[in-house]
Amino acid sequence: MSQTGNILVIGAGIAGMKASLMLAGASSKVYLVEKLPIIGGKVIKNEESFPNLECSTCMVAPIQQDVLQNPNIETLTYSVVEKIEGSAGDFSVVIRKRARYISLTDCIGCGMCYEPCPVSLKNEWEENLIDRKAIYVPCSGSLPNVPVIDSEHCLRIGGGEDCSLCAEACAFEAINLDDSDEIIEVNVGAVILATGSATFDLSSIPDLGYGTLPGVYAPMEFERLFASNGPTLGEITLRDSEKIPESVAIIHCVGRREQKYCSAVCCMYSFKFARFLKHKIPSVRVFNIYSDICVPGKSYQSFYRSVEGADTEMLYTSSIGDVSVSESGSGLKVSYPDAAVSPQSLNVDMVILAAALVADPDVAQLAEVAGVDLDPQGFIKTVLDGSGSMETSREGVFVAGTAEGPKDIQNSVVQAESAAGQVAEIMTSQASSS
Amino acid sequence: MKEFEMQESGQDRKLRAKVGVYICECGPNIAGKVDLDRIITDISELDDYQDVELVVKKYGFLCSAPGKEYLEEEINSNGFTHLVIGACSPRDHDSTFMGVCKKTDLNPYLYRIINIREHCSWVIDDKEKATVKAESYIRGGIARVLRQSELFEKPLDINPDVLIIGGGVAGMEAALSLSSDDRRVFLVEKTDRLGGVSIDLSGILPGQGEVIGKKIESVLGNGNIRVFLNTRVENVIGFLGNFEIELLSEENTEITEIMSGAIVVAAGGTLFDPRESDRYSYSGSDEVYTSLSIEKMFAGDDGAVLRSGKQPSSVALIHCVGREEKNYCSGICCSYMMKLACFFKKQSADIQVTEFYRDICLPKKNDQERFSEAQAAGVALIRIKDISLKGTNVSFERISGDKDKQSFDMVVLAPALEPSADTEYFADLLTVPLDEFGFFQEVHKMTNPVGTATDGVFIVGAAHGPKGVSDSMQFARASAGQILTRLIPGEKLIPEVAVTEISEAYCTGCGNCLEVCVYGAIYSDDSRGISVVNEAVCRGCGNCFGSCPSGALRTKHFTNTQLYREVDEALR
Amino acid sequence: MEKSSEFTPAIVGFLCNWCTYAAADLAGSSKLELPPSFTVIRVMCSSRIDHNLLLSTFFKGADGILVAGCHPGDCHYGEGNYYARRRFALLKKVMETLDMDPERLQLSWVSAAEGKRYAEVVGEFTEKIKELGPNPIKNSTRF
Amino acid sequence: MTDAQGKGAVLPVSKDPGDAILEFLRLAVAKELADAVILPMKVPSGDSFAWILMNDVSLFEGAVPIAAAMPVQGAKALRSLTRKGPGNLTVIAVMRPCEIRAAIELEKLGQVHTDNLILATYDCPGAIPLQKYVDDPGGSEEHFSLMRRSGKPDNTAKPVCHYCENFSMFDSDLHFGYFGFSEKEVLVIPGSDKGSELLKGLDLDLAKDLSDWKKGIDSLKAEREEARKSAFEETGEQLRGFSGMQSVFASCIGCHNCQSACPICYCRLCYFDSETAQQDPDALITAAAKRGGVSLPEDRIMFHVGRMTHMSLSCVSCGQCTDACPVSIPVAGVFSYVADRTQRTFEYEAGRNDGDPLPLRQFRKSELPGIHELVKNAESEEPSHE
Amino acid sequence: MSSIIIDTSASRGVTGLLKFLLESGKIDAALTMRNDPENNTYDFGLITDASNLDEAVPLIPVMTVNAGQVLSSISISRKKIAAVLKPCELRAFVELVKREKGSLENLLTISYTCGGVFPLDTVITGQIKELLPKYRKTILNGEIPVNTRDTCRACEHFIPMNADITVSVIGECEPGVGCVMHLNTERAVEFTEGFGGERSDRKFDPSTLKKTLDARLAEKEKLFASVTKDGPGLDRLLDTFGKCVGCHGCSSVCPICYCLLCDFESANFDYNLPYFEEHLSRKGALRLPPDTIFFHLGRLTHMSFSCVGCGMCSDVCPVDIPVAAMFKKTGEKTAALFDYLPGRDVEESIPVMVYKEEEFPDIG
Repeated sequence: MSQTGNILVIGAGIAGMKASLMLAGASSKVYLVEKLPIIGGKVIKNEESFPNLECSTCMVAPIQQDVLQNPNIETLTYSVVEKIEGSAGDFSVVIRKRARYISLTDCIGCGMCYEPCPVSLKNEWEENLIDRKAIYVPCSGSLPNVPVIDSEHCLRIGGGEDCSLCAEACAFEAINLDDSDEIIEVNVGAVILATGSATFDLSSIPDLGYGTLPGVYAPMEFERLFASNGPTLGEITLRDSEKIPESVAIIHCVGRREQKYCSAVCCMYSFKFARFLKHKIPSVRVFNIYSDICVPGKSYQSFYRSVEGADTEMLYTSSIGDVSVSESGSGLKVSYPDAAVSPQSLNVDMVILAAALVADPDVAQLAEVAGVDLDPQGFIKTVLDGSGSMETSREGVFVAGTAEGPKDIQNSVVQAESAAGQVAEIMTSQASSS
Repeated sequence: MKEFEMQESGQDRKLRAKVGVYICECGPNIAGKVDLDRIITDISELDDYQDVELVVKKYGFLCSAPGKEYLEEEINSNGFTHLVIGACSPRDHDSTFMGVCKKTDLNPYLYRIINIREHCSWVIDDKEKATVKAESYIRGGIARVLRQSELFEKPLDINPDVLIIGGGVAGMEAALSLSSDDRRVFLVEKTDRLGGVSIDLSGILPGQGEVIGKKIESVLGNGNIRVFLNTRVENVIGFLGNFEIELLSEENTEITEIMSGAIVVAAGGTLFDPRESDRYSYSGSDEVYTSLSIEKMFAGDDGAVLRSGKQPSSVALIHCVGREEKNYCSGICCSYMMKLACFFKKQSADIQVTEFYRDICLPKKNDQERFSEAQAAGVALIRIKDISLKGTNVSFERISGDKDKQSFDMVVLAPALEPSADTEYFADLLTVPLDEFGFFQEVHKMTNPVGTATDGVFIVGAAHGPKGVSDSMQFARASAGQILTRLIPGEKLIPEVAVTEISEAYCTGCGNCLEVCVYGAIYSDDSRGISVVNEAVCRGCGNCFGSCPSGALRTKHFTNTQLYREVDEALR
Repeated sequence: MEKSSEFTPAIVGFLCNWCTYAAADLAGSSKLELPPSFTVIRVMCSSRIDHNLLLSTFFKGADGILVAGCHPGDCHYGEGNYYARRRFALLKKVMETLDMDPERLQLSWVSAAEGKRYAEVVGEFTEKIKELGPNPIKNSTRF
Repeated sequence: MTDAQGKGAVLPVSKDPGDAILEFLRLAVAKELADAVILPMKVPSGDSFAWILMNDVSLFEGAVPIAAAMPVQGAKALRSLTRKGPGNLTVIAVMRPCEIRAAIELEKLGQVHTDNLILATYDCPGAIPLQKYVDDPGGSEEHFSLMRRSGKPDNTAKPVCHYCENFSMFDSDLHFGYFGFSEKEVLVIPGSDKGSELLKGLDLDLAKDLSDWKKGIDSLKAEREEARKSAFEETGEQLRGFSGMQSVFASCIGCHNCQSACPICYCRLCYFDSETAQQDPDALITAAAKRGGVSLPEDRIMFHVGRMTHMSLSCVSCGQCTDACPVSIPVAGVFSYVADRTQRTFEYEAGRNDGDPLPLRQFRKSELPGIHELVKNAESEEPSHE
Repeated sequence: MSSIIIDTSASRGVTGLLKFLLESGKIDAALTMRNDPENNTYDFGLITDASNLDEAVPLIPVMTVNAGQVLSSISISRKKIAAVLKPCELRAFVELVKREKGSLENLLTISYTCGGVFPLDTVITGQIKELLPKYRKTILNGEIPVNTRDTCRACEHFIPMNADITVSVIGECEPGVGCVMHLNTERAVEFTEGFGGERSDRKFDPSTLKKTLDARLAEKEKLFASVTKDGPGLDRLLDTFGKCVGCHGCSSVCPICYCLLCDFESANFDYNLPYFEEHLSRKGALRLPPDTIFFHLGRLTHMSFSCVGCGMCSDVCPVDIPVAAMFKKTGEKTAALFDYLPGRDVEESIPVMVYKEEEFPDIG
């Protein structure tokens, strides 16, 4: 089926990479478009992934390598899809390859260029827990290990000043400060949308103090805080002070009421956090404040049981929506109604909010470009809901992973495999028909 | 054997070779931290080997396009027998330079990349020390590459057809996605009809009945799907691409032999029997039902009524039956219990419906609606810590700790989903391990949930773990995805090249290697009393080598002779 | 015979390709300082390492040997490192019983993300070996 | 293994227990309960024994069921007979407990198939070192008959026998017990269904209570236990420090006789004789230059350490290695000392027929805490993955 | 050819030469027997640092392993090595070179007129200490020292063949003359250039060792007679090899048995059950493990014509079978068939590897 068609995969997270590798393995030409300068998606932000707390890097790095080294996959990082026209079997796609200012072929990722850059900014990929330069790689061990210039903040490109310190520092003449966006047009037979999801906007619930109280953390922030390749190299210290937390509260179901669905992963990662904390700080006290435990699937509950009591105390609240966090002295006070609906409170150094997974803010625009419908929750809709089919409202366009709804890694991969299968099916039938 | 000895001989004196040693400056990254010129002189003057000619050069940037061309040109013009690249991590560019070798006459397994960047120039500040280190690494590389041997890919013909075990939704879904004019599917079902459990759950999703009905029709109507009813799988041997299967039909007890390239196990699941736990005591005459039997009633004409045929006036729906016993949450019960509650309310608004639950687990984005619907319909929801029942009398402990009793006309239990009875049989037949819960063990929980330790055997549906209809179909399609993208009609499979080989002359068939192999890649040849590697299955991890006390094993490309030489140089 | 003060030990590390070797690479790209006396030898899986490979490295005069692979449960090949752990335990016990410096042999689990920890492990092991002094074998003509 | 509710049958003794056993075997073969037997027989020169497989009852006369010396470890005989499979012959093998234990280990290693073998052991007083026996058969026999009566190895016996705790009933199908009353009678005790079947077939009923005999055995065990302690202490002393291990093996000439005499070393080609193990000559000399010289043949000491890692988990301390050593190294002393430690590490006892798989063929997900080096508090004792 | 005379004992002379060769960088390593004073043992040292030669005892009448065997693994190195060998060790090595298991290319061979060696147990028991002084006297008188290996006592090839340097140790080396080294080859001359001692044109004269030769030949007669009394051959074999325990120690220490895997340990000698059943039904009894005696017969056909009679096999035999005598005797007979002498000449090809058009008329 080598000639029958190219495939477009949008999003180089675990789902996108998996689908791309499978189809490339079936000798299709795959265009893998990723909006970030690096591939790997959310999973590589985790030190370890549940349920068996497997080292995520060990698990994903080989996949990333395979993707980058696969001759059938053209990985377009730092790029966005702007048009998908035509119909199943023959889409014409317009991709904007944003100016990276660094040549992927010439750069060897030595990092000589960061030092001299005078600009200092928060590193979004590291959840703003550490600074970066205007020229940077999002994290150590990035793949591809090639920096990008944040044109908006670059003194020269953004500010029009006459600065070329990075270019001078580069021994490979890999930096081209006059680089510009590139428009690429490709033809593909099918499209897979695997753009992933985002976390619930925590600042929308002021009572939880996210953004105002430095001791309050979003889940991804904590993931990076714990990561041995993260900003603190795995040292768990509080945001503003260097203090090691002695007590931590993890509040479940944040945003469940607002989103009107359960994300099915928050309980598990909350327990994972408890295990992490206990593991690194044996003396720490961890509290999980919950109203429902959702641990579907065969191996999840046993993990919960292993954490419950051992790594964390479980505090039941009759109304998870009414939990609030306030300042108290140097620490934080968590108030919640208990089983008997009488108010309780708890003083801790750190609070982690187990936030819901929500649709990626950019997905609406993507849906427009791809011409697919969204469901009420704002995720990409599949037409034959409940049939396991990943086909969207537009024929030849498929979805996989958390772009379709909140789910864990396992189910994201399963969906990626299904989608790849459905694409392969089309390709085969085309092959046999043509 | 001959090759085995020649290549392996620790003292093979006929090492006539011309080794190209190319060191990548990697800009300042290597050249800046290491005195390359000194290394070049030292290495070229190296007189460790008789009849070995060394060509040592450096180049600005070997992995660049011009760098690769340069290398190709050098290999061809010099006619190297071996190649050593001093550069970065093999994880970055091993495949790059192997690619270069493939373009030349040099067998890619006679080349070696030496990591003098990540393990040397980047981690050792002192230039003198870094240089010495790099030199020893490169010497090690030369010493080792001379002991490496040519390896060749051995493409395998494959059979694209697929055997599917189990005719439930999962099995049928897989069958339909897989079957095509150049791929036949054998669908084996032990009972006398397709549809599995789900046929009874026709109530579950609106229109599910027709959906499944249609599926069965299209399966039966599909010329590329051959359905075997009342049939069991007797025997299976083989591996991805080439399985030989014996089917035994119960009607005319005769063996049918078929070949397939892959096997999808959709053996399904069954319901936990509540009476296994002393929490739930009731007799057949009590008005106590499992969710499944209630589903059937709703699917029928007169709805869910008491044995007397009367409407129940009060119904208790009890969640999590068996959750503690099995130590997992089936993940689907909350959702369908909410739906059942609504069914009762629809049937008659007067029925007072009470749900006893531990946790509300609604992992699917649309499940929450069910919850709201139930609440709206006036279903009473009681959160409990513990519960037990005698007939239709329910005693429970509220979350607050208060104990309480209530009796109902009718009690409906939501039992956990558990592996079907013949799971163990298939596990044994297909040498796929079972997990602690008795479901099939996936080869990797996250990155390969439908694959198994026996590559080519896939597990889907409730055989993999508790699942609803839609997830079962999802998994089925996932397995289809793997098969469709890996077993392509007319194309060959290319197995791992650096596999283990066992010397027939030296092996005594003790079975150590066979026991520790995760992939079942080693089998014992009783007629010769030795163990044999199936190169199509071996992944070259070398675990078997570690288990062998005699000089009988060799893990190609990572032999001890090769590693010893690396060690020699490291300690020089 | 070198005095352990100015003694730079020769240490060989057998690293599994998927986890610890990757960690070593990460340590490298993070430019962490590592002792020059440490030599990395890459194997696909820690279970590939047989007793004789370690013994012969030891008898060839290595002052220390580090075996490092994926954390239990993370093995790229499923179960390899569990077997590796058993084999290691056996060898260590034998050397302990023969009173032949079992401390010179170390097993560590280092994941691909633990670049920093890799540097720590190597650093601390090197220090430990420095304290132990040279492997008696390496200056003896009797082996 | 069971010894049928502590009861056994009785065989009358005419001269010595050996004859009783022979008579028993004759009957078994005559009644076609077994096709053949394996027994030690004097060699023509009269100064050693050889294993003979025989079905001709008339030849039994020359056999010596309880032989003073153990020239070839019985397990090796069984291996040569059944390596390729169990075959159709039902064969009774009468051997020392350590020989049966070795056979059981070899079965786990696919080298012996006991399906059609009936393994019989006897109260073993210990064995006379081969060399001693060959030099002075007569004297040795005298010593041995004394040992057989007392159940205690004397100073002529192999060193390992002095502290062997498995000298009596082990996991065999049949056991002949006579310690304590070797003059009068021999107890025959079934250890398995096979054994019971055989006794039934011979109409021997299990009338005799074993408790007296057992008491005797236990007190002997206690003595061996003591001997074991002190012997191991001694060995521990010898092995202290590097020089210790070195001087124990200093006189080794690298002939590998210990390995070829070892019943457990089943490899066709020992790793250390394979080409892989041979050092690269250039590298060897380069390495020698660094030290000022090396000893040849190379790796003589490593060979012993390596062999320990290969077979100590299955070592049954039969002492054949010492017998075979041309330069009188106490190989067995060291190996059984090491085996004792390694087997305990994995809670394994070599030669047990309890279906316990070989330690290196299995693992538990969380075991051997702390075997991996802990760095700071970066790691908990147990991997957090289970 | 010339010779060098040094006013010291032969042993010190040789050690001195080795020191000189190492220090002058003419060789990379020296192979010689040495003594381990701490453990009272002897082993072969491959010495690269002259200062380590103090423990060297190049001429000690002990053979822990046949040096030919040791050399075969290292001689193929491109490094220059000087090796001190007993005549039979050198002959064994030459046999191995013929079999591509070694090389004389980078080797300087130093050998000596050999008085025979003591069995290993005299070393282990420490007896050797008392025996040595007497030994020296005896050999100078051209007599046969007591307690030496029986095959040594019966060895007539005590004068090195193919040695670059021959050191006089027995007979001729009368007191006063000191250590006499005969330089037999260009290589010897070249290597010894610059080495001290008095150059002389003294030739090596075998006739001076007539007495020894006669004594040895007489011993041989006796030895050979002792291993074959009259009577039917096979029973005789059974008597001799009957107590063999099949450890194959004899073949593993035999310098000529170079096979990686001996045929008798290969699958060719694993039998299926039917084999035993068949035997049993015919004979009523058979020995386990089988082929114990067959092994020795087989080995005789494989290597006897190359046997140099070094006696290692007898020394390691755990049941004192006179293996060496048997093999030496048979060896001489088989070699005679092809008028072959093992170790005489590298160019001389292995008898069973060649044939002549007209030979063995009576065999046909």
